Amino acid sequence: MSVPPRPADARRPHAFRASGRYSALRLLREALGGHQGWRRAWRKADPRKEYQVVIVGGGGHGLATAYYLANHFGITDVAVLEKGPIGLGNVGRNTTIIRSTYYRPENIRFYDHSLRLWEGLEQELNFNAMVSQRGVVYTYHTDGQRDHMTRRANDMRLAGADCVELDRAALKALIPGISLDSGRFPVLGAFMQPRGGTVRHDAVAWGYARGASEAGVDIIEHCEVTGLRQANGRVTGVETSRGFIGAGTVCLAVAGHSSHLAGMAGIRLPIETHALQAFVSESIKPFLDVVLMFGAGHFYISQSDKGGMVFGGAIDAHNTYAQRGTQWIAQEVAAEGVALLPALARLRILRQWAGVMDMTMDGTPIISKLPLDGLVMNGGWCYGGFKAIPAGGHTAAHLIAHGEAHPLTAHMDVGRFAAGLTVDEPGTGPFPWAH
Amino acid sequence: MSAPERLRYDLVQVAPWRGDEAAFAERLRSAGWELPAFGHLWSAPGRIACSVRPGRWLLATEPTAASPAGTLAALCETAIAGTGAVTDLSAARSAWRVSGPQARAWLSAGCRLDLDPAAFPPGRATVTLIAQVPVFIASMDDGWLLMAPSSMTEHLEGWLHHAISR
Amino acid sequence: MSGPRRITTGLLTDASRPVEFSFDGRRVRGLHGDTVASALLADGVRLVGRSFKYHRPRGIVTAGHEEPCALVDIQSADGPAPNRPATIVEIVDGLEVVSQNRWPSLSFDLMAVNGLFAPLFSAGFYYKTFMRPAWAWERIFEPAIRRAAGLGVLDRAERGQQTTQPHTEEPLHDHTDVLIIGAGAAGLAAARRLAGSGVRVMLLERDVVAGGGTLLDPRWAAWRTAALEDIATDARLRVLTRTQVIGAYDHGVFAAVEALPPSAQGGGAAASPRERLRVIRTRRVLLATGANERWIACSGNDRPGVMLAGAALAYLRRYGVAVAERPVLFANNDWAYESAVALHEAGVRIAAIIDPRPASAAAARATAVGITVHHGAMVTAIEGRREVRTVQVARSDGQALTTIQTDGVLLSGGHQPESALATQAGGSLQWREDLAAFAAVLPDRLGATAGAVAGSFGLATAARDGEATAARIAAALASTRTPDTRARSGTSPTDAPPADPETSPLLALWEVPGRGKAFVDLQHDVTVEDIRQAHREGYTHIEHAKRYSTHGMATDQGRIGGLLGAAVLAAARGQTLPEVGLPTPRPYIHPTTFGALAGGEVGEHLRPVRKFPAHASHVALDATFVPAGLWLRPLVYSQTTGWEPVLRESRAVREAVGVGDASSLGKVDVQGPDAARFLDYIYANRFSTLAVGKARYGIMLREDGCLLDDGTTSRLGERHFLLTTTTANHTAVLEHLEFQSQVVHPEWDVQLTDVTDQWAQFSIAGPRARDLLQRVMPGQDLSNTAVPFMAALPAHIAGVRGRLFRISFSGELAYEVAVPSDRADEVWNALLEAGRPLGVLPYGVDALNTLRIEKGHVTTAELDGNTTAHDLGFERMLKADGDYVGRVLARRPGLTSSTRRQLVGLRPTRKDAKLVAGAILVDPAAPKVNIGDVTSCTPSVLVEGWVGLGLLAGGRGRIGSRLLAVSPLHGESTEVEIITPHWFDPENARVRA
Amino acid sequence: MLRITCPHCGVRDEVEFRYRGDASVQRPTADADATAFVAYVYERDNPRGWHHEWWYHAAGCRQYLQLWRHTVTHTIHAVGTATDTLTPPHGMVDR
Ligand SMILES: Cc1cc2nc3c(=O)[nH]c(=O)nc-3n(C[C@H](O)[C@H](O)[C@H](O)COP(=O)(O)OP(=O)(O)OC[C@H]3O[C@@H](n4cnc5c(N)ncnc54)[C@H](O)[C@@H]3O)c2cc1C
Ligand SMILES: NC(=O)c1ccc[n+]([C@@H]2O[C@H](COP(=O)([O-])OP(=O)(O)OC[C@H]3O[C@@H](n4cnc5c(N)ncnc54)[C@H](O)[C@@H]3O)[C@@H](O)[C@H]2O)c1
Ligand SMILES: Cc1cc2nc3c(=O)[nH]c(=O)nc-3n(C[C@H](O)[C@H](O)[C@H](O)COP(=O)(O)O)c2cc1C
Ligand SMILES: [Zn+2]
Repeated sequence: MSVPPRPADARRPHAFRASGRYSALRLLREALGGHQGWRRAWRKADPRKEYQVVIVGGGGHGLATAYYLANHFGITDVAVLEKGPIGLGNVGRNTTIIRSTYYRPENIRFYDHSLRLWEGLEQELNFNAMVSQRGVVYTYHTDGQRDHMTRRANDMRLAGADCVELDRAALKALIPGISLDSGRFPVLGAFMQPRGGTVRHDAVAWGYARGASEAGVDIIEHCEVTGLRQANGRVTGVETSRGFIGAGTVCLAVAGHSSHLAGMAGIRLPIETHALQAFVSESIKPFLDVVLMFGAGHFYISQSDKGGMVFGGAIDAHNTYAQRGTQWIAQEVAAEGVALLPALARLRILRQWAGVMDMTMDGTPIISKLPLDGLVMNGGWCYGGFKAIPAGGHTAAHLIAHGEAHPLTAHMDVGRFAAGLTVDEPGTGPFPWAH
Repeated sequence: MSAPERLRYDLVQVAPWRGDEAAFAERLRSAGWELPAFGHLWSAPGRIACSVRPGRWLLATEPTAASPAGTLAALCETAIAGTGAVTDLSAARSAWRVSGPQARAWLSAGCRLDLDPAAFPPGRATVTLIAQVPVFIASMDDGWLLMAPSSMTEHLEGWLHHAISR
Repeated sequence: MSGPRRITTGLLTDASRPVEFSFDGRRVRGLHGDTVASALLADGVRLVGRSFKYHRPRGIVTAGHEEPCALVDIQSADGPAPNRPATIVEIVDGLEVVSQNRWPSLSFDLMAVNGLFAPLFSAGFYYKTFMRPAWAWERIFEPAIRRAAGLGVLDRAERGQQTTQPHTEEPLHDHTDVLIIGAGAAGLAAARRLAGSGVRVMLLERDVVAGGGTLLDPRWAAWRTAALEDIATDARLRVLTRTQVIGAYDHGVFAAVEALPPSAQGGGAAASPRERLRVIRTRRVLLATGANERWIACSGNDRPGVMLAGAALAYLRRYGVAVAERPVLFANNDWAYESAVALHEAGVRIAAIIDPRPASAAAARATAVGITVHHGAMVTAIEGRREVRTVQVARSDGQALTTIQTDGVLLSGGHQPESALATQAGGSLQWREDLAAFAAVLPDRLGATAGAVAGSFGLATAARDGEATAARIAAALASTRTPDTRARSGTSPTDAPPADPETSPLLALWEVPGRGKAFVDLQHDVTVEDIRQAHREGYTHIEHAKRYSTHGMATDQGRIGGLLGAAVLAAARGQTLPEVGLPTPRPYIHPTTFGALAGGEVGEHLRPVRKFPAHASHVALDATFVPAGLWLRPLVYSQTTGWEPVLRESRAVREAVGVGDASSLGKVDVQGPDAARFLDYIYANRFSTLAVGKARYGIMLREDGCLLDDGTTSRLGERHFLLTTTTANHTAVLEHLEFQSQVVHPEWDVQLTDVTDQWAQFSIAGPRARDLLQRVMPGQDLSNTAVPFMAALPAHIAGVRGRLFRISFSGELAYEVAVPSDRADEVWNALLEAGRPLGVLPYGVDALNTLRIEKGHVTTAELDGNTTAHDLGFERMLKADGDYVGRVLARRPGLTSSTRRQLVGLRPTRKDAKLVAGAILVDPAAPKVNIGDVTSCTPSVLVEGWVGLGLLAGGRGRIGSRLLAVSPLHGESTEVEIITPHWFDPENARVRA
Repeated sequence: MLRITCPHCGVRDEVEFRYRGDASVQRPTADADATAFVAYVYERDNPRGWHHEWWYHAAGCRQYLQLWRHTVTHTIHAVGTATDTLTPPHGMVDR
């Protein structure tokens, strides 16, 4: 498979690091000094009066956008405003899967761009985010499903991504614990994207924060944006819990809170906020070596490097901003899990939580100018924006720096809804709760 | 504990057109049917009427020599004489009676409803989820009447037997 | 007595019933009532596990659910159950217990070399290395890290059939007025107060018996018995032991797991433990969950033999076991002295008590019975490798005081209320300086906390609190319901609880400065230095520090060390504990098996099965079934795979006659004065003009203008229609119809009823369909005049009253008959029987697919939620006038553009070439650009070779051109000719024959 | 798990219902233009706070219900039938 070159605008990141370079040697040196020599991974900045670019939201996309602006587009007069501590939103509570298994070719190209960025990210950031290309496996249970996944696999291959089909024997060899025939929906086979996998979620936020901070970006925590100020049809800055901050461009990267922020400018987005739950089990010795998705339900699962099984299921149907799990979804998820991997019946689930996501009406994200000059957004990520963090940050930075969409995100413009050019991945129509 | 007992009913749904409610009720009354309030059950020997969807009633008869199976829908058509809709559901639902002192305890394994007599006394009827299936349930003096979509008969019957064997 | 350390009679153990189990293959004897931990301790075993990161030897630290170290795997016939706290697993004969995370053995663990590199493995070290070369992560570093991490073992392979059996019971659903969680002093007193009050009460206790802290104080036995007797008099008050509440959810919903006692489990040691989920809905909750004793960070505080003071008391009282021969107690509070005094009274020599406080009431009592107390002193180091040997004691100012030989250190840093449930339920934490702990509070509308969880420490205090709180809740409930006159007025004075001993205040003590490793999280090997390093690197928020150091993220979720770590962080930040706070607690309060949550919905019981009314007949015909949603549909009447049996069925339809079962089609009865108007609004085409006795094909749109579903709808009467939906969209369409009727147009009088289950529906298709039908409908005129194409009439079929439709999906002369589903088998068999001389075959979904592809009819493969009427060439069906769902947005430019993907027919140019469903259509000039897809395809029975349908950009304009259908997945590329999808019998001559 | 008090059936578990989205948007009249329909179909206030919404009692009385529910606390202020006029929580107006 030919892997296209990295983006042309990529350049070597700053060599100077306030926190120092991370390496095995440094670790050894610090160990000898009782680890007293470590410095803050990112500066704790206080807000200045004004920035060229203010990014609202210190999640994956906000931090990545800032990182790429500063390191790839030369715009360093940037602040990231985060209402709490960075990285505790969805980037810090998702099930960490990366892949480019999408049905729409334009989405495949975008997410595969992201995969390629993941592939060199740790070296670029000098931060081990444990990008683990262990493979993502989807079971199928009917011929119709197989045909549908075949089309996806073919589209992926045409776009330069990777995808293979596994017969039952190969699937069983890869995942000995899988139940092929004993369940309600026998498994006929599977598809796998070998380059898909997982990434250590927290490390993504911290790594980008460190990289952005060292290039001069101010990362301002505990700074909640409470209003958008505008003059003459143009955004001029943001009201925050720490005072007004002027800005030439404001980029919203607040995930589940997108409607709330856009609402401050009187803009109604085609977005509903829903919760997706996640679960982690107790740590066990290696049990599952790939990411596994259940084709006859919503269950999906992988094992973290720490040994916990990380898994989830369907979204909560109703609009919610509560980051908590519900009781009955847990039952559904567990039942599907046991149906697929019966040994799980004896495994104990440690924790259950939820994240609030910006579900767009067509399931495709929005990287777009909004109808107020100087206001752009990087959001609408639904339940799949973690994998998109490098590409989302990179293309949003492109939009901010060049004033026009990156070619890979042309289809993510917010105007698509009025024009009838929606990119409805699931095909369920404008009903986010059914996605 | 006694095993769930499969019942055979003729089952018909009737609903008045708007404005015809009084005439509709009157005609059914003269045909021997009382229409209970929503969520309630009316019964007479061999027949039951109840309402689990506002503005609609389910009428059920046990087939007899006088009114053999499959005749209720036509009887209802005649009775209501154009004042409402009649839909035959005789083959759409399977019905069971479950009774015995433990019946409530083991129904609570699948039934999310509060079946305490204080909350759901005899004479009440409703639809709720049991074993993932929308099930009609009525509390009767001698136990519980359950009805489930007929395509899920085996599923629900299997579940009921499993519940008992616990 | 069993085991050298069993020195007295335990409350729970039965000396007359020895039980034998194995630990790492060695046989151990215990008593009925023992846990694995108590039996091992009685046997003198110290080392029971290895830690997560450094593989340090670890022992038993607690006597309950909060155990961080003594986790073991329990073997069963189904495979191992990993990570069970030895402190709560009850022993039964033959139980096989295996230690974890060591290789080759517990006492000689090669992975302990990790300990040598411990200086490297500081907080977050893995984020800073293993980055180069990039490929090495997946191939070298990650596998090594994964093997080293993890505790217990879950079988990687499925073990035969057994694993598909339900491990658990069906979840139970409960409803109550008051849910009391925890049957300690507070919970029992509260339940007793509510007994007889007429409110429904559930009292849940996770322990094997009710009593909580009262079990550890013999003076409370009488009170406990009296309370339980009072409680038992009220049939509306249910007490469940071994039942642990695992999570609090919105609207008064709680989840609990009830473990069935080993005796109720039948299968003995080999069976997986059976447990059942309870979902409880309550009007008010009374949380009486007590408190957890806290750890102290001092050097070597993880050595086997170091234990919580309260745990030592529990082993003595509950199981009659002395955890050490010469223990030292290191405590900052009076409550912990009870452990030392009780052990002393039981004959154990207490080496010394070390207390940082200058004096205390409890110390005075201890001294009085002859125990040495070092005041103003601290343990600076605990030494020994696999077992504690000595402790170093220093004065609070750091000056060395003495070295004490000991075989056990009892630690107590105070207590932290078990507050997680309260926080989850919507309560809050209040810092209590006097307890150096957060007490939990609940808002009145949810309920209340009582006892130690509310900061009311001491049994008598807790009991009083429980009673008063219950009274408050009863009053609040009474104000919303008629009060019951039977309510008790209060506890009778005769069984008043024993008084609490006088206690002096504790002295907050978190960390003792020292040189070795001092752990705040035992399981995850997090030390005070790790917390400080996290702080140094900027991970200063409690949630960042937690994630960076993994503190509080182990199976015990920081139950004994959580506050301790927060205190170390607070000190580093120069702030107070309330400013730092605790990380968010989440379900589950105790880790919960998948099995308990899944209940009976496992294996084939995952979802209900919907069976066709004539399912049995299909089975008898050797059908292979395919799932379609919940339905099982006959795919082909053969067990052999491949196209041969499918094509035989298709050919029968094309050449003679076939009978197919279409019973899963959704059927909706639409009745009412406004039924016709309603359908005009629902469908993009018109239905009000449909004559009674006729059917019409209709398409319905979503409001966004895309196709929602299609199907034929018949007019059975002036006010009566029967609408059909596709199998896949039945539920969605029904909800859509109800929405439009109830919400958008409530002024229309329409009644919608799902009649899918009422009717079995069979199609009879093929040139000889009429012949066949005539044989089962002898009196019926089936001529084109009597039953023209698209007729829909009442009829008797094989003597059964039903309906006859003349509709065709296959493109042949065809009928569909509908009969009540309870007559399905009878009619189905009559059709086959009648057709036998005509060469009839039953045909399944696969054959139907062949037939409809040839005819150019679409199904879900083409109706993928993005297709529009224009895409399928249906634009002429869109009504020009009148409102209908989707009318306005369907006209958006993006939905009508002729460059959109349009339905086309496909035929390989070479007759021996196959088509692949899911192949991509490309122009040979731009072979990487997707311009369309092969949505469905089949070998044809009409023409030689394969035929297919596709959606192709500007497809109608490309008819006649040649493209490639490529499937890189299969390495295939087939030249195809783009043809009209309606190439077969475009005039419908066969259909109308 | 939410517990919803159906005005017909009484209090029931969330699993018996199907969510049906924002109830504050109303279908434009037949003569409205595409802009109005785009707003109806796609654009949402999506409030962090009180939300007026539809629920369908699918496994019960099969009636559509309106709720005022808080999207952070999940408190249900009011439930009504499809044609009821509900009093919004204090300070709320429906569009
Ligand atoms: C349970 C779960 C599992 C998931 N699994 C996957 C997966 O496996 N793979 C995948 O690709 N995606 C997954 N996702 C989706 C993915 O996590 C999100 O799409 C993505 O993280 C969202 O982008 P983000 O990281 O920028 O969001 P966030 O991390 O949520 O960042 C938004 C930030 O904005 C801040 N903010 C909000 N309002 C304000 C304000 N007024 N002022 C200042 N700051 C504000 C928030 O505090 C937050 O930190 C999952 C999501 C969830 C919830
Ligand atoms: N040992 C000490 O020195 C000390 C110090 C402070 C407090 N306390 C204790 O405080 C107690 C005060 O009485 P109390 O009634 O508040 O506490 P308690 O410890 O007597 O009772 C709490 C009970 O709740 C149960 N429980 C906890 N979480 C549960 C859950 N999720 N599900 C089901 N059951 C659960 C526990 O098993 C325990 O039996 C006394 O027992 C006293 O021992 C003790
Ligand atoms: C991939 C992943 C792995 C996790 N592993 C653990 C774990 O081993 N132990 C743990 O306590 N929590 C674990 N968590 C859950 C976090 O503790 C936390 O619950 C989650 O990030 C949501 O944050 P919150 O609960 O603080 O709101 C994990 C979370 C993720 C996303
Ligand atoms: Zn209802």
